[in-house]
Amino acid sequence: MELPLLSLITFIPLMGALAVLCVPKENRRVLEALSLTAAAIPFALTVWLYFAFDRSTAAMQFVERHAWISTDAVRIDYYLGVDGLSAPLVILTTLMSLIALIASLGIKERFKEYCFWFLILEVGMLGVFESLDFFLFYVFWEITLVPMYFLIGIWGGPQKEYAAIKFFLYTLAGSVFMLLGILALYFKADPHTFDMLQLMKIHGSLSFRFQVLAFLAFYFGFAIKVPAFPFHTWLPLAHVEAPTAISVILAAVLLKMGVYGIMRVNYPMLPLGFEWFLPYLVIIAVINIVYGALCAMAQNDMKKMVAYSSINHMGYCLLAIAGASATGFAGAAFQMINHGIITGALFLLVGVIYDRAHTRDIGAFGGLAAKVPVYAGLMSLSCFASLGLPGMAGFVSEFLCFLGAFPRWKIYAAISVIGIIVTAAFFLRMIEKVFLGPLNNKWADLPDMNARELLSVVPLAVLMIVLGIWPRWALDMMNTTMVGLAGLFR
Amino acid sequence: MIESIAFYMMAGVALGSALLVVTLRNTVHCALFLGLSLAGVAGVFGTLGADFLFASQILIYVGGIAVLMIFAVMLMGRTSDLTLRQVNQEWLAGLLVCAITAVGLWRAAKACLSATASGSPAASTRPLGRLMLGDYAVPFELISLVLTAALLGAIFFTRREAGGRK
Amino acid sequence: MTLTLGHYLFLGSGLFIIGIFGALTRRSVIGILMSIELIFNAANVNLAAFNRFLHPDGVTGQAFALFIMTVAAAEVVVGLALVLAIYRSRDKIYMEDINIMRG
Amino acid sequence: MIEYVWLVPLLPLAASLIILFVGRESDHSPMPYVGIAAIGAGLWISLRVIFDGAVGAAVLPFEKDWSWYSFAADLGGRAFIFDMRAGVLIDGAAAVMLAVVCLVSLLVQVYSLGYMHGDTRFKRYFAYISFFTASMLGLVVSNNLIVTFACWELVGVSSYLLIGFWFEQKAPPYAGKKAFITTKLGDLGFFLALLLTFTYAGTYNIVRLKEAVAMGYLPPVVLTFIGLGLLAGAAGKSAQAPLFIWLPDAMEGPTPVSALIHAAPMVAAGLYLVARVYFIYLASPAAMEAVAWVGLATAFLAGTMALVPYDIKRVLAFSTVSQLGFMMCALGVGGYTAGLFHLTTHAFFKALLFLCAGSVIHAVHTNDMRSMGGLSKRMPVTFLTMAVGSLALAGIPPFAGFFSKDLILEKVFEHSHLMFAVLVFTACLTAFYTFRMLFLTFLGDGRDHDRVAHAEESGSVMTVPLLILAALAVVSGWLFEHGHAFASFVGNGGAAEAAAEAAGHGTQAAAGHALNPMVLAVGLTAAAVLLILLAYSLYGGPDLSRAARIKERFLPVFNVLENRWGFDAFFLFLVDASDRLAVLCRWLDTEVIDRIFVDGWGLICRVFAEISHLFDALFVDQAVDGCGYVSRDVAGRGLRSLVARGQVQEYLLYLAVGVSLFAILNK
Repeated sequence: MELPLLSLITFIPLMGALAVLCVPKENRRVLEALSLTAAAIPFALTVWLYFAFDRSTAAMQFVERHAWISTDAVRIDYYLGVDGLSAPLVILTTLMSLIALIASLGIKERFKEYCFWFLILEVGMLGVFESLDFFLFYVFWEITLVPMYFLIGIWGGPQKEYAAIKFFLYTLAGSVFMLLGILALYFKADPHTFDMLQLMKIHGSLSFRFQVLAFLAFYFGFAIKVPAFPFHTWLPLAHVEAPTAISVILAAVLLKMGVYGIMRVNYPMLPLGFEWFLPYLVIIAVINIVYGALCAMAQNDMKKMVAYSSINHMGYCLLAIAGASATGFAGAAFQMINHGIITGALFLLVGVIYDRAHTRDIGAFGGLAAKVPVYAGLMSLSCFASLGLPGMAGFVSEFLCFLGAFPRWKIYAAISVIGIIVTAAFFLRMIEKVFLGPLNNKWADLPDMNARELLSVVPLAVLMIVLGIWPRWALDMMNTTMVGLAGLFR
Repeated sequence: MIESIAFYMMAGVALGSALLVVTLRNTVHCALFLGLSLAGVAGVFGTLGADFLFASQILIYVGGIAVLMIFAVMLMGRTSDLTLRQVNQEWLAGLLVCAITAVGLWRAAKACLSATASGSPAASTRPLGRLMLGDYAVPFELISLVLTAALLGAIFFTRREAGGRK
Repeated sequence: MTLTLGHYLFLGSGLFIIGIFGALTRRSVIGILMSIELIFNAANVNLAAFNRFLHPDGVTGQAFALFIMTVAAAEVVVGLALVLAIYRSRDKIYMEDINIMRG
Repeated sequence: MIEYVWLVPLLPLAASLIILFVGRESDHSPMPYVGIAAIGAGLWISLRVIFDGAVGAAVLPFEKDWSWYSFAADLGGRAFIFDMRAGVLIDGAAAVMLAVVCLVSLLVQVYSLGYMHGDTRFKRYFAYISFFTASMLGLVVSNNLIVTFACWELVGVSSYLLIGFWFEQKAPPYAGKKAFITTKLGDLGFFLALLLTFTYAGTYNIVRLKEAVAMGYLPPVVLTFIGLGLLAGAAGKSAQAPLFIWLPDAMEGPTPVSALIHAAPMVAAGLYLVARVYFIYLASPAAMEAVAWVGLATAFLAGTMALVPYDIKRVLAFSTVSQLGFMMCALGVGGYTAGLFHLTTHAFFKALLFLCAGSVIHAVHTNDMRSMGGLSKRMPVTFLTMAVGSLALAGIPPFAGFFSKDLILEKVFEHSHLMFAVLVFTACLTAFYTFRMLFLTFLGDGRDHDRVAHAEESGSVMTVPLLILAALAVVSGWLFEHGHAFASFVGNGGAAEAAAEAAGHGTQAAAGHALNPMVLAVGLTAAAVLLILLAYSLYGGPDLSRAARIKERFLPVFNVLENRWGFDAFFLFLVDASDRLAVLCRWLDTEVIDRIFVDGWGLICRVFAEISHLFDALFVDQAVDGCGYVSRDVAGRGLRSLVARGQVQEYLLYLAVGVSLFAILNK
């Protein structure tokens, strides 16, 4: 019997969460060890997955399928599998969860509950990327919501309740529409099925009208998650209020669920609707890119700035998808990974300075590079990666995104490059104001990063560079799938 | 024939001492008669050919539960108990209800007076063992869990109180 | 006069009625516990009898009886522990004094 | 040896990592020698490559590449996995460029040992320099436009780091940022050109691309756009109009860095790029023309701006920009060889001038020429070498600048007389402002006695590089010019010019219109000498009052020049405008979009909530209340006192009654 790798990856955090519940909250050491283990084992397994992954096929791999709810009326399967689109995201999820958990070890209040919710969140995220049954997909999708609500609402900043409820309601509204779409597809399929792979094959029998409506329903659900303009306003708030590690997860993984959904559901299942929506999608993408970058430039709060830069970066993904080409899909998929790594690191770093200085106001600092050289170096590195410096991961994917969109949308792509320069401008301005210039004496005894913080950031920094110099290691996983995806309707 | 005689004897013992259990004033005596009644039931099991049940009944009920009862009574016993009434005010209502129930049960049991046993009872210990560790393995394990839990619970209850008094 | 299922059922019913009567009328908690044991035994007698008369080939009824014995043992243990606890904390063993469930 | 040419960029890269991560910061750190050794090895390899190429032991162009990564691509309606290959492509121009970059970088590093001595981040400085050199060399050797672009940007980053090296002050970080963003602005054009290239040609390999262009796969419009995009990139990096604004500010960096950035490596990158993809411009006359005009405008504007500043490094900076304009213009009129030739010679004498200026600054601790004067006695070596450099820059024979500038002007004359006139004028300006600088610094009286009196000649670690560069500035022009060795080595130069003519360039190059080289040479030299004398009369003596009077008379002109023709103001306006736009966006986001899409949702929900609340209150709730009333007041009160007395046995009794009913009622 083959090892149920995906199930293990998904449910070991769940077991960890249950185990955490059984540990008295005074035993902090045990809690830390337990939750770290529960996050580390899935990561180790995904490393195995990475090596065991067959790069030459576009089909689903590591498939597990068991009847779950099976009556005469409905059949819902426990159906997991990954391909070149989702496998990298699964790896990203376990990696970022582990790193975010390391970064959360500094949490002082209610650590036990924190670990519990965090691990549950990881289960949900992994499930979303792995499930091939719509019902299961939806269940996991919703599972991510609740822990996030508590994690923001309990461990967040001053406006945490407002941010948490806004996040929750907004995304819940989106997922309600998604549910509508799922049910619509379910009833259109003959025989009725939740099997996503099966549903990809029925688009020939779907009318244009239906596809457009279903597309909008799904798009609504996913766009809020992406977040695509104009549904993005929950993001800066949630990021700013969330604790550091949760911002990391939010940016690195949760946003990817939206893009993943569009690539997994909207495009293959509703091609006519997709085609119809492309002109609007590209405009939204351009707005995301340019407008997001401009908004970021006007921010004084570092975290908010990074949050808006996320909007800008997810705009590249949307632009690439709007290109509807193999390069575009590869670019979007790779951009998701890179954005996860880079923005994750940025949020971690912002958290580091906030822990020390208790402010994130860009104007409040100055000349820190002399005081905290390691921190300044890592921050600058991440900023450069984020603004798409060649030699670092962000460039390769950004370039692929543009390259994918360019043949179809030349003018829009040309407008979008404005986003690149604005991004460079605000990151450099931040670096200048915070790290360079005369030292602000207020921070004369700011300590540099400690071992735990380094442990969480340095792996990401290494990844940024490695994936920038040798993108083969990531792209090879995706290529075949993307070629298959682009070839679906040719 | 011998079976019948044995049955009537044992049934008599069981019913008689059971009656005493619920009517006697001295609780210690009640507990003793409970043991007797349970032993009677054990005998009835014997007449049914259920030898393992017979043994278990003796071991668990007579040897365990009844003795436990006696201990409990002695732990809590008060001298005044012997003079106090052991039956509450609602005994009349209870009697009435019991009578009605008895009539119902009588009617039900009467219908079965024609069902006789076929053949002689086979030895039941071996199949019982197989059943317990075969088809019923999981319930068997579960019941042992229940026992353990009960044991822990009992210790917990009594110990907490002991700690509280100090 | 051969023994029939009915005989055993009469015995079981008798024990049951006595047990119910005891449970309804005894004032002390221990008395009630004893009565409950009687009820259990009534059930066991019935099970064993059904086994013997209706399914002489199997031993399922006996198995159930065994389970009941075990559960009864657990019940007695917990019950007595509770009684002991109440007795220690409130010095009461009579039912009419224990009325924390009053609505 | 040429098979190992890929080592040339990798050695400094490795060196920079080693320097950055090994050892501690200290004045006596041995780490700089790692960088010097690496670049020395690189220089050796590149010289061997030139030698091998010259004697025919190696075949140029040499190409070698490796599979780098692959990505899903779709061309011609078919999706497939595209194999991105990266490697080296060495032709004559690349070989020369390699040697120039290595040489200048090596000398600058040696010089920096003295100049940066005692700096708190001594070691890190060398790491940055090595990194800069590595990316520059990568740009030179790469055969793949993506790698070129990557190295291009890395050059930008390392110059950002180097310009802002003394980040404790306010100005350097600002200058670094300005340099980065301005060049990045040009890079957007490069970026778009890359997108166009792949979309139409399906390759980034320069050789394949050349084939594709030759086969006519790319429509002319696309070629023009690609050419313009690359030109924009080149204009950013090579400080061409209108993106040259970053260069004067970039003088905030340590002076050896200025030499490195402005002399050969960085600013040459743009020209090198244009030369590298010259076939695109040859195929697109419009783009070619744009190159020429951008170069011309740059040469003129920067040449005029160099007349007024008192900061010694700024004069050099503007002069660099102006010279780059010359080269760009040369490329634009089809003077491939001329442009590259001037690039090479200029690299030597401009590096020399910067290092000399550094030596002066090191001695007097100021950039302001008004505080200098009369340094020739105190710093003879520096004075002499700087004079050599100035003569070369002014184009006096037999110094290097003469030959290369001459060649450019000949080419331009063939193309357009107007351009020629402007360039000649600018060349004369060059002679004037160069010697203005030289005289202000070294002749006359020491105007700031404290500084001048304490000035001392720099140590040998700094003067030896000066002497080497001075020697090169003397001989390089003659050496390369001799027997057209440079032209034949750069190789495709001749072919390129022939192609340029075939493509309709040099429209006025009909035989009769060619300029007599002797006339040009003599005329130019005479004009230059005349202007040098003028400069001497104004700035050479102790009395500067005449210069001041002239300034007063032409004050508006001076103001325009000092304000750099308003380019800075224009870009500051752009920055300001984008800032305002950003603030507007922020306001829009928090006050409008957030309101509409969040509070709007809220409002809709509230309305529905009110309606359903009304329904609820009127109907549903009343029904529930009714039930509650019945159960509480009618049944509850009465029954509770009767039955719920907390007596468990009573409850049991009720239960038993129920059971008995079942028992008795069954049939």
